[in-house]
Amino acid sequence: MKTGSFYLSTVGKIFQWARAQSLWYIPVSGGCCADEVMNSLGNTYDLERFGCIPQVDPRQADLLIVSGVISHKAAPHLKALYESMPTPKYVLAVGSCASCGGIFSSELSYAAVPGLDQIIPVDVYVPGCPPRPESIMNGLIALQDKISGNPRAHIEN
Amino acid sequence: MFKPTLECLNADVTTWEIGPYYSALPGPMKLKLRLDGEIIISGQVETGFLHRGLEKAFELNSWNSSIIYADHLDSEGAVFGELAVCLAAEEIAGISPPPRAQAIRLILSELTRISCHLNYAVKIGRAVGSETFTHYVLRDREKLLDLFELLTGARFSLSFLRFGGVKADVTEGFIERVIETCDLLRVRLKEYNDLLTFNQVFLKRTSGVGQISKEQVMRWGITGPNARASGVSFDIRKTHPYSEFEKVDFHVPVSNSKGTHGGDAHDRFLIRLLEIEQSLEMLKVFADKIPSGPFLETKSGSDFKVPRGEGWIRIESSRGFLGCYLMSDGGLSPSRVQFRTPTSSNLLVIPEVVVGLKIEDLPLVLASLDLNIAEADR
Amino acid sequence: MEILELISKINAAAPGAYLHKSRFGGSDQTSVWLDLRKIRDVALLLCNDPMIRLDWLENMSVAHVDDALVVTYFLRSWNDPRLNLSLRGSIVMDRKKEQDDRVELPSISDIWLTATPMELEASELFGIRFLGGSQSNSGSHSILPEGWSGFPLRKMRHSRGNKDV
Amino acid sequence: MNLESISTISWISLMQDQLGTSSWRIALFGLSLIYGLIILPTGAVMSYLERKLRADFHARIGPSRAGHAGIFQPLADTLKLLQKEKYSRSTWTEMLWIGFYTMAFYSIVAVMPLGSIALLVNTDMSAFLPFWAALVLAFGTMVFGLSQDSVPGWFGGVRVAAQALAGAFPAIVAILCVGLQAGGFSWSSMAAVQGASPFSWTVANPFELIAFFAFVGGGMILLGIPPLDTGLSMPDIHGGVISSLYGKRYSLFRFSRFYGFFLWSVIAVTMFLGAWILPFGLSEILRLQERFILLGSLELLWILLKTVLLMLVVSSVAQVVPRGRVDHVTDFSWKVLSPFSLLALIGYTVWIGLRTFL
Repeated sequence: MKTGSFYLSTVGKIFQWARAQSLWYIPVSGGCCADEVMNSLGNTYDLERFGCIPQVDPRQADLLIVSGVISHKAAPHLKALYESMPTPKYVLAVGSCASCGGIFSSELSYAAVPGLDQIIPVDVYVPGCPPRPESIMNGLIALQDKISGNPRAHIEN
Repeated sequence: MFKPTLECLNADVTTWEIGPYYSALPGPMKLKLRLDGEIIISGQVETGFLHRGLEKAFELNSWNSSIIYADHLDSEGAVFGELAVCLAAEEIAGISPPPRAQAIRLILSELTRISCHLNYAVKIGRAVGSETFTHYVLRDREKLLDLFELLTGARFSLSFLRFGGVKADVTEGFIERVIETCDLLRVRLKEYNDLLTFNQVFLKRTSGVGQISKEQVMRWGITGPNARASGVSFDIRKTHPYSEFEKVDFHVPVSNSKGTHGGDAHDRFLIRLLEIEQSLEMLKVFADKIPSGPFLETKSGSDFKVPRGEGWIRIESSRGFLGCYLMSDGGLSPSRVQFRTPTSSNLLVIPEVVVGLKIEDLPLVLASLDLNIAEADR
Repeated sequence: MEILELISKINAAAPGAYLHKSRFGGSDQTSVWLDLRKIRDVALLLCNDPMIRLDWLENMSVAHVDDALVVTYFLRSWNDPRLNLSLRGSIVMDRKKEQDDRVELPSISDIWLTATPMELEASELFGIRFLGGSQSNSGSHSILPEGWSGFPLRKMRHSRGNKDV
Repeated sequence: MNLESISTISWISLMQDQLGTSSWRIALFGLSLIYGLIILPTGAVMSYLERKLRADFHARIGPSRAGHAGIFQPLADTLKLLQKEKYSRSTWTEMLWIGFYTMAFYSIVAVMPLGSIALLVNTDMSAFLPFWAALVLAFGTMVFGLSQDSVPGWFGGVRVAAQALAGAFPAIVAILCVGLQAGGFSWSSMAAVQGASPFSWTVANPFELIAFFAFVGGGMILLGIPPLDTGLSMPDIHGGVISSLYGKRYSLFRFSRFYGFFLWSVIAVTMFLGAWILPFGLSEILRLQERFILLGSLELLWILLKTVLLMLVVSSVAQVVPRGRVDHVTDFSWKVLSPFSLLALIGYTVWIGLRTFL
């Protein structure tokens, strides 16, 4: 009992901290938000400050950053990509198109999936068309707060 | 250095299907390769993973929103899409934008060209694993994005052009910033050359790799820097001048490397750096001489209509010949918008250009073709 | 090459193909209206004749106007980039037929190789079956999701949102 | 400087005298001590320093949130990798490969030169043992890659093996050069011919300088240090064999990459850059005063410092040079490094001959 609570309190917190501080991501590009994801990696914004390194293989990634439109044709492949990541894994939907369809919502486009959450579970949505790198970083920090159980993550705006 | 030949390893022929999400690919697309050892003997492309129904979305929205959708044709160079749609609508409606608007459009278009080419350099740097170069270029690209932000308020989806002009006048201090940035970039270009362009390893990786001959350029309708790297001097800005490009004095860099290395990945990289230099020259001369006057013919409200008719517009985007076919039935929204994008012709050459490549060169060659899948799939 | 001379050549190579000529939109470009069933003969002439050599199909666009599909081929010559021409023609669709019924058009993608992706798109989005084309007849989708029926760019009830246009 | 004066005093016999336990227990204890207190922390620090250095090259900050200035970033990475859940059953080839790795790790640490006191085994062929380990590892990686049912695995494995073969030759010739000078291949004899001042290091000799570059270059190729890591190149084959590794195995792999690099650099420092000999004659003074523990720790720190510096210099090459292609890399090894290493060997032989007979 004692070890269990110790695990939950201290060791668990350390593990949560480690997960939050080392989000290796795999960017799935498409459309304009991909550029901003790339810029946020560049030295002006530098995502590596938060421990984020871009990965190319889904097996080594913890975070899937989906930016831009997902078409119905690509949706099963995206799901397969998500499923090939080992747990614990997180998803960041960057941009209006990935969040809810944006300007390619279901009334306006016959080919785009209206929102990433129709395919895979999403942890954090970043609004914007395209979002600035600052808001992508904000979304990332929100995700870190969510993982490490920071109460800030549960404040309703 | 020698031309990669189709060596026969007599190894087992393997099929390898990569994509749609794979780091070697420039975007969501599928590539079905047949490999003999490490050498590619054939490749087939499948696209359509980013088909968003863009052309249909134009037909479902008002004329004013079509500028916003035109932004999303090619996200890196949003201005080119906007410009194509605006020019086509203006041709149908017979509106001629005031000179000041034309000048602003030209400046914006050249800035976008520089920004797109810098993005291209980033992709090349990634493909050869030169991270330092990548970060330096990204830093300088921020300067251009700052300029866009100063002028239009947005970094990527600008939606700044209007039918018959531009949305707003140039911001205070914009011209000075443009000239400042041009001076800075000229210094940076030299840095890039020191760091990557004439680096021995980079030369070895790129020269003679992924060659496109003049015949291939003509056969597949490749345009823009890719064609000029192969020695085909074709530029819409010269043959069909738009937005007062005829009044600007500039020359189009064309690669003259002959023999075994013509039209290889290094030529394509170099021609883009030369084009950046050319655009800098153009901006430096032109930015000071913006004519005064109004920047918009008439403000178009939400009931803006274009009279019945059709138009076919060609412009030179950063990747080449961007065409826009626009048809209006006089209604509240366009009747048909169709784009001819440079990437869709660049994609056609892939099955030919990958033959004989080693798979290590595949990301480099695909990056050097400057493919934007969003633009090709629409 | 003068446009009249060109038309006489077309008439000689493909009798009955030429319908009339007009200006394209508000531009100074000439467009020649053709009977699209004979487009292959005209294409072979324009592409291969050493005097004409309009060997680059820079664009092929399809538009749905009233009850016809208007197909426009924008041609250009590599030798003289200022030389260009547009070929046009229309396919009338039978209104009584089902909306997902395909219409037919001879494929020219073996003459102008650049037409390949354009024909693929037109076949999926407009429902044109290209006769003799390499890839567009299989019926499987490469742009639209699997199991899709109907052609989204035709001006009919088309989309999943069931929006009338 | 004669050989007797700095002959090594094995710390095992030292401990055995004091504690009176059997030597294998002390050896085991010593190994775990070396792993837990030296190699793992050095790995963490090195990983942190390398990332910071890379960030500095890129004109950015680098990891800065995990702990003060991001110092705990490697710890966070490792802890995160350990938490990854298993989702596929492990195959026997994978287990075999992991076995290979573990075995190679633990066997080499015995010959790792970490100072005259901390020398566990000092045979006359110590310098060759790491070679065998590296080649066996490369071979194991190749088999592992070939057993993966994927194109990245195959080519990753084959490239690793091709590079290992190409890089081993110049490196082994470079070792011969040092052996010629030292008159043997034990670490102590290699250290014995060097002094504290850079001018008395092995590398001060022009032929040995060439051999040094051949050794470092050959090692980079053998081990696949960026920018010569074609077997693990990311854009085209998703990292080769590692494309099927995740979680704990990936952390093992990362550690092994560091370990190979570290070992190679320690050897390079021992052979060429003055080994563990302390500056200002401190080695002599402490040895005469018989303060062996202080001597051992100072030597350890000194050699670690030199090693880390060498590693940082080598890893900064990747920041300015693009990644090569595998045939360019092997070409470089066979056509540039190998001739130069042979030149160094012959030149040094002639040099010795002249010095002896004239």
